[in-house]
Amino acid sequence: MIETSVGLDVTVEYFALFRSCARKSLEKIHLDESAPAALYDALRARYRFPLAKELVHLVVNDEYSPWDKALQPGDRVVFIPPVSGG
Amino acid sequence: MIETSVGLDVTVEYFALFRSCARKSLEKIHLDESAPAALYDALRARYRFPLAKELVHLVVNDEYSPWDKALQPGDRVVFIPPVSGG
Amino acid sequence: MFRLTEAPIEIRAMRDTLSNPACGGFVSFEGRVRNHHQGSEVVKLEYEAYPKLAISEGNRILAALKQKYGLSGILCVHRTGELSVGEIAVWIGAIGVHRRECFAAVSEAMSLIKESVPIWKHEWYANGDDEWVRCSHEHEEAPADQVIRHGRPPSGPHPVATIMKEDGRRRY
Amino acid sequence: MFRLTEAPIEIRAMRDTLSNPACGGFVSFEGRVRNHHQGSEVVKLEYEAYPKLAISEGNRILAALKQKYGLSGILCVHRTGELSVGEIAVWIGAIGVHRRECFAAVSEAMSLIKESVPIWKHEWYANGDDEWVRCSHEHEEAPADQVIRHGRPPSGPHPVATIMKEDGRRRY
Repeated sequence: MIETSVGLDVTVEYFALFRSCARKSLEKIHLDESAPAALYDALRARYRFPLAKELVHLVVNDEYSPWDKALQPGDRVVFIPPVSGG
Repeated sequence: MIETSVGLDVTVEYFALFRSCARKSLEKIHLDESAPAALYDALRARYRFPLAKELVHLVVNDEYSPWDKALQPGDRVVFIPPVSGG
Repeated sequence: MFRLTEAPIEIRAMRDTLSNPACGGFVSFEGRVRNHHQGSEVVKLEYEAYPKLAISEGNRILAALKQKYGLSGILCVHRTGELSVGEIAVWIGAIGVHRRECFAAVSEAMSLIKESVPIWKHEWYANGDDEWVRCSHEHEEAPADQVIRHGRPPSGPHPVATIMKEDGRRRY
Repeated sequence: MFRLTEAPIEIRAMRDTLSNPACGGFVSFEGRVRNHHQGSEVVKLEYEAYPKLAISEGNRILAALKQKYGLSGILCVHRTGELSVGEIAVWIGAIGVHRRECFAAVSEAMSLIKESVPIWKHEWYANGDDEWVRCSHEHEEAPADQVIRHGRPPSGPHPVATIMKEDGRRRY
């Protein structure tokens, strides 16, 4: 067998508004590129997230991360909508 | 009978430091003049109050009063040492 | 709104008094008896109040703060008599729609009560000394807002705060 | 120091955790569920958390404040799951030698937790609508001190506070 994919697999977890939109808490996703922004844009289009990327924070493996971070295979990714605790 | 006194009688109540110095909570005092400052000076000398008048507040009939208020017969007078609640 | 009590302060009862389903914010302060005062071990402590004036002065302060900060409620209870280390000497709570106003009101209430409500602390120390404590142990604090001191004697602003500043914690 | 709980918050247990005979000052804040949100009657309310990040971010905030204000202790508990009107959604308490530091720390803790701890409020209204609440109802507040935001993403300061300022309480 020949592996033609040059992409990577990550796990995406959804909370709050994004969980409501995606109607799931977690899924594995195969990416063709490692940019988190591309992943967000794809999910935003798929699930109609009502938030521009500028309003959202990126968390990778339970830590806040900059948007220019390259995702690695096996990463757990969470997009954080505006919080409202308290 | 001829009343020779031109003074007035007041009640003085003592709290906290002043009660400790005077070793009493209350006494009636006959005054020759109506100035509260004169009363304080007399009590300070008698009971060795360790506080100058400038550190003390005057209360007459349960209300803070200015030191230039003239005392009236029957007034209840309290001198207030610096407070330390809380 | 301002009370004196010889019995231990029951927090739950105080909190329950300040309850309003329209108010999201509740702030409380407890002043607890410490085991030391300027390096001396405290073995006994009593608070003495001039009850009638303490209540009227305390109520004046709380009413002014309630109005100033648009609170739904503000309450203060101060102990009198003998207290043990760790016991609550004073409790202040406020509820309101906005939490910042609650914080400001409770903080300011404590400052003003320490300044002008006729309550005195008498401490006994391990070395046998005792003293009528002259002022708060937090004498480094800035004076509270002057604006609500309208109940003061007509001869001018109440000088207690100024005296505390200058003298710190002198003992008699 | 930062905890999440699905059970009602027990004030007494929290208070008992913050006890130190050397500390005279104790300040606490309770955020209570209100019966309305921008004029709409709230009939149901849930908080959802991202537990692992909420706890690490909450602990980072509290540890920084404890150091900044020289506190003896600071503690925060936040509810998750469904809550009723009047219940405590969040409790923060601090003890220290000086009360001003306690007031400042608790107030700042609440601001920072509202800004950056991943917890979300979901409200259902009497008219049948529901929303993931976008930000605190106290959007008029000044931003909290920037100095302790060192745990933020390396791309720059956490923009949540700024977004809240600009957008107020938009619904999705």
